[in-house]
Amino acid sequence: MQIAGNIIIIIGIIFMFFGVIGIYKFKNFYSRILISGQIDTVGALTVIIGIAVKHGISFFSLKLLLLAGIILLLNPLATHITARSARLSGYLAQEQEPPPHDKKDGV
Amino acid sequence: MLAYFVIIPILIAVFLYVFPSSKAGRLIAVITQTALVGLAFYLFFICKSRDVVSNIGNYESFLGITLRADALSSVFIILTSFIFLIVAVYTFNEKYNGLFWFLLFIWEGLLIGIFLSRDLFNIFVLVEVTTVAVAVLIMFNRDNRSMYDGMVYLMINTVAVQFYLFGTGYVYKLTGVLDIDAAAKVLEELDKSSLILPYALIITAISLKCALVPLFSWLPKAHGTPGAPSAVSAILSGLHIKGAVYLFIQFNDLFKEVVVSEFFLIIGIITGIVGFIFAMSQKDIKLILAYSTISQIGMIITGLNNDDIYSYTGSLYHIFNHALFKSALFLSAGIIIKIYNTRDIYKIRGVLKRSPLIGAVIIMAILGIIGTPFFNGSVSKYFIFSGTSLPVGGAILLINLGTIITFIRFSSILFGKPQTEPDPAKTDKCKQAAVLVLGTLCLVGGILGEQLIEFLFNVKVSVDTAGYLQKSALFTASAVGGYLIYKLYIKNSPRLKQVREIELSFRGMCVSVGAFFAVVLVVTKLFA
Amino acid sequence: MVFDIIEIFSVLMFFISFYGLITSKSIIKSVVSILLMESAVIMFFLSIGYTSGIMPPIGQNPETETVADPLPQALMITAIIIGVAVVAVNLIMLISLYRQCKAKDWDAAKKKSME
Amino acid sequence: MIYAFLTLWIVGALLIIRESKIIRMIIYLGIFSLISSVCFYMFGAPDVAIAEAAISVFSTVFFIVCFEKHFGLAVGVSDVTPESAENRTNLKKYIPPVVFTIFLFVLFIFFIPENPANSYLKDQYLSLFSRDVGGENSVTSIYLGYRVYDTLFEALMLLVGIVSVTHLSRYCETSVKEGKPSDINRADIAVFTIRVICPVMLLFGIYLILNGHISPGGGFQGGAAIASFFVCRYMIYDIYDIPIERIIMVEKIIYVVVVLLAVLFIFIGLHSFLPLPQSVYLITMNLLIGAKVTCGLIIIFYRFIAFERR
Repeated sequence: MQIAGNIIIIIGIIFMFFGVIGIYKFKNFYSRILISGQIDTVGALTVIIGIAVKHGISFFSLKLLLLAGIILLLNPLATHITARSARLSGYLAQEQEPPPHDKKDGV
Repeated sequence: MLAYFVIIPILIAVFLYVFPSSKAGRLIAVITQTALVGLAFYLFFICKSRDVVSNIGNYESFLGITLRADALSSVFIILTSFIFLIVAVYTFNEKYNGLFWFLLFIWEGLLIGIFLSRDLFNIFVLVEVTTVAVAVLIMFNRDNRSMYDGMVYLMINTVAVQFYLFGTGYVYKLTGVLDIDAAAKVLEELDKSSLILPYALIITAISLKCALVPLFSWLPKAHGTPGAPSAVSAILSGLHIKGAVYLFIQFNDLFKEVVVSEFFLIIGIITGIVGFIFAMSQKDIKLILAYSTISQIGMIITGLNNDDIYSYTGSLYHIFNHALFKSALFLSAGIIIKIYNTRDIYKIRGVLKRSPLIGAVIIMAILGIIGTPFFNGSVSKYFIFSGTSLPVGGAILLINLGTIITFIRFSSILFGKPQTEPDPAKTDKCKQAAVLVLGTLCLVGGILGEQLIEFLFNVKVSVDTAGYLQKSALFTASAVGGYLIYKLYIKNSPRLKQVREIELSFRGMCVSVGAFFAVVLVVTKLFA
Repeated sequence: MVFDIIEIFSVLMFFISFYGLITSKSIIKSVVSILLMESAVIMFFLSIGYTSGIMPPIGQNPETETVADPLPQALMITAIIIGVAVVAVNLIMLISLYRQCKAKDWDAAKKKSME
Repeated sequence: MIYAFLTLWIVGALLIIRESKIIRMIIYLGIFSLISSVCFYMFGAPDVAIAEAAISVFSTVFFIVCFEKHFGLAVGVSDVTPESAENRTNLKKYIPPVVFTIFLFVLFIFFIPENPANSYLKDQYLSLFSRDVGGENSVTSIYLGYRVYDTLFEALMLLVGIVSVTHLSRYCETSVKEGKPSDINRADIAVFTIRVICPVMLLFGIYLILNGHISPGGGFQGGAAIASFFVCRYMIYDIYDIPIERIIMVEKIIYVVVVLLAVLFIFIGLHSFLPLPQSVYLITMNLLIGAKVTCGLIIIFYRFIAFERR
């Protein structure tokens, strides 16, 4: 159980690592949004599941799973709203200047 | 139970706000004020024999919050409730909405709370709530000037309160308690060097609240802003600042191991001198009074830090007197501004002719503040003076001379012929009654000075004939000197305009807070 | 000089926000600096009596040694609420001032308000 | 670990201090609050951490709402007027304040007392709280029992803040259904997800309030969580059907009730006469404070968004 949990956590960290590399690699705003969505959702989710597996079946893991559910629900929403606001306020993918942040996401 | 002194005004305040101010509501307010004055006197008579202590919730040994009324704080409570009663009568016929009365009464409750509280963190909470309430009262009329002034007041006081809170944190860390009396016991046993930092942090905040010398720039803005209701300015100048002076006494008592009283003696003298220099250069009637408050606070601080029982008692009595005549002056200034529709002292003329009663009150208050024999200012100033050695005494005389010059200039509004046509509207009877009471008390406080000091502060003092003659001679000399200096140098000096325009920005105020903090640290390290 | 390293962080933060106060031209940044200053003081209070592996003070009879001091926490909740009330009042003043004088920075506000 | 987070905390503050664009400053402020919340948790103070998290949401929302309506939040908006922004590049001007601050910092460190922390009150509270006040969360016991006198003034502070906000923002009539609907209104995904999340938030807030005396949380934190439900509601529907005047009235009445309850139970000591368990007082008080905080934050939020809306 312990080992399986550790492996899952490491997988999550690898997700995050590639995500960070991706953010530096891409210069386009929408690509970056995509990558940061990866880090937020998949990476964090995997790490949380790893911790839950590590603790076995207990009240603590139940709370963790609840947290994972909320993250699964809210993080894509945040990414979606950020990208949508950028699009609505007229920012196009071709331009290289930084995007106008109109709405703080996920409030 | 002492907590009711704080809670009852606050509950009345909320009551007045929930049922918006009709005549009945205001009548209830005034009646409860009167009752509160009676209760304050009752508390005072109990406190003459013993301290009243109440532990909230009856928890043992400093677990809860302790309130304590002793001989000093009960006098302050009498003063608070009395001034608020006067102001409530003064504003009786004004068309303010429920919010004004709400803020006024919670202000009263919080001030009484500050005088009663013996808990460091509780004092922080009270001070912070008072600051916000006062800031809103200052910008009550929402014009540009008072908006800016209120904002500066709120923000600089918030910064100072953060210093205070940091100091409280260190006191808690060192002593493990938050109660002032318990902390004092633990602090006595500690090493002197570990007390310096909390002392400097706390006293920086309190000095800003007292408007000592580099930190006074917010005071004229807050007290003298044109848009604020006169009642608010009167309480601010007459009473609110005394809360800070009370805290100053408390914290100097708590840290008595490391206090360098000579430093504050000098700061007090400089404050007095700077205050009257600014006061005599202003032309706005409210700003003159506001800067004159700074000068008087300087004199009070000087007296408190002069190591002598006479000066100390004189200062306490001067706090009392200053509340009376400064509120009288601010309230009558409010009436005058309403009549003449201007605040420029060069444009207001002939108050004595236009409304003799207000003129008489102003004369009485001025005679009080400049220390004329038979008026209350003379008694307290004489006691402050009699306890001092030569250089400090000279400085006190100098400050009084400055005050005389300032108020000779101020009194020019009383005489002459009005240049602008005054508003023919009738003056409110309630307002006249309120200022008349204050003006009369200035005279009473002078004639019964010794008895009042003995009654209020339990200090037996006596003035012999020689002392009285000396006092009269000194006063006459400085009055004549002041008049001459005013006529010869001050009246048409171009310097006045230059001095008037000196003003610190918000950044400058923050820098001066930091600098004052550093100076207190270094001075305490070197001399304590 | 022997002291907790942990204390230094809050002192450092206190003076960073002090630096913000003495350099900021804009009223907004002054408001934010005061927020930071409060945060520094809160952190200082909570760091009183810190040891590594500290536990929250919850439970019927907590072990005194490894449990955090509950009093500063209770005080700091009060301080946080006071902080948010002050920030709200500050912001609404800022907006009103801006609407009336069109001034975002201290100097302009001073000049406009004196007119 | 804690040192790493504290370093991040400092870095966050530095970013805020040297930033000149309003929108970035607000985002950094949000990050800063998150880091401080984590630090508070690591100091063993979950109550404070929850409070800070809830408050950081609200201060961020206040900042955004207030600046979006008035300054505009496009990326280039600076926090000062253009004239004074010009001479920002002059590096020499920064030397005196930096030197002054470092001088003060060094002086401060030089004077820090060496004594270890005195734990007198801590020991007393930890051994006595469940007997004196009850409950299992000693922070709540102190907050509502030993130091309830402070809590009264804190509630008063919120009340004063609210009346000043309503007084200083000009127009009173806010319960009008108008104004252009926000863009979120047309984003189906967002509307749906927030609809799913809202009951969870409400439930979480009620959980925090009701369990305030046995687990981290309490009236204030729960109230803030419930109030954020109303913020979400505004985000979806963009309507002004909240009767602000009535809520202000309710808040004042709740304040009076809180004061009277505290006076009855703590000052007079009613709980020693009545055969009630001590937790009844704690739960009632938490509920009232939660309701009061909810009302207060809703009022402030709606005054901010409805500022100058006729």
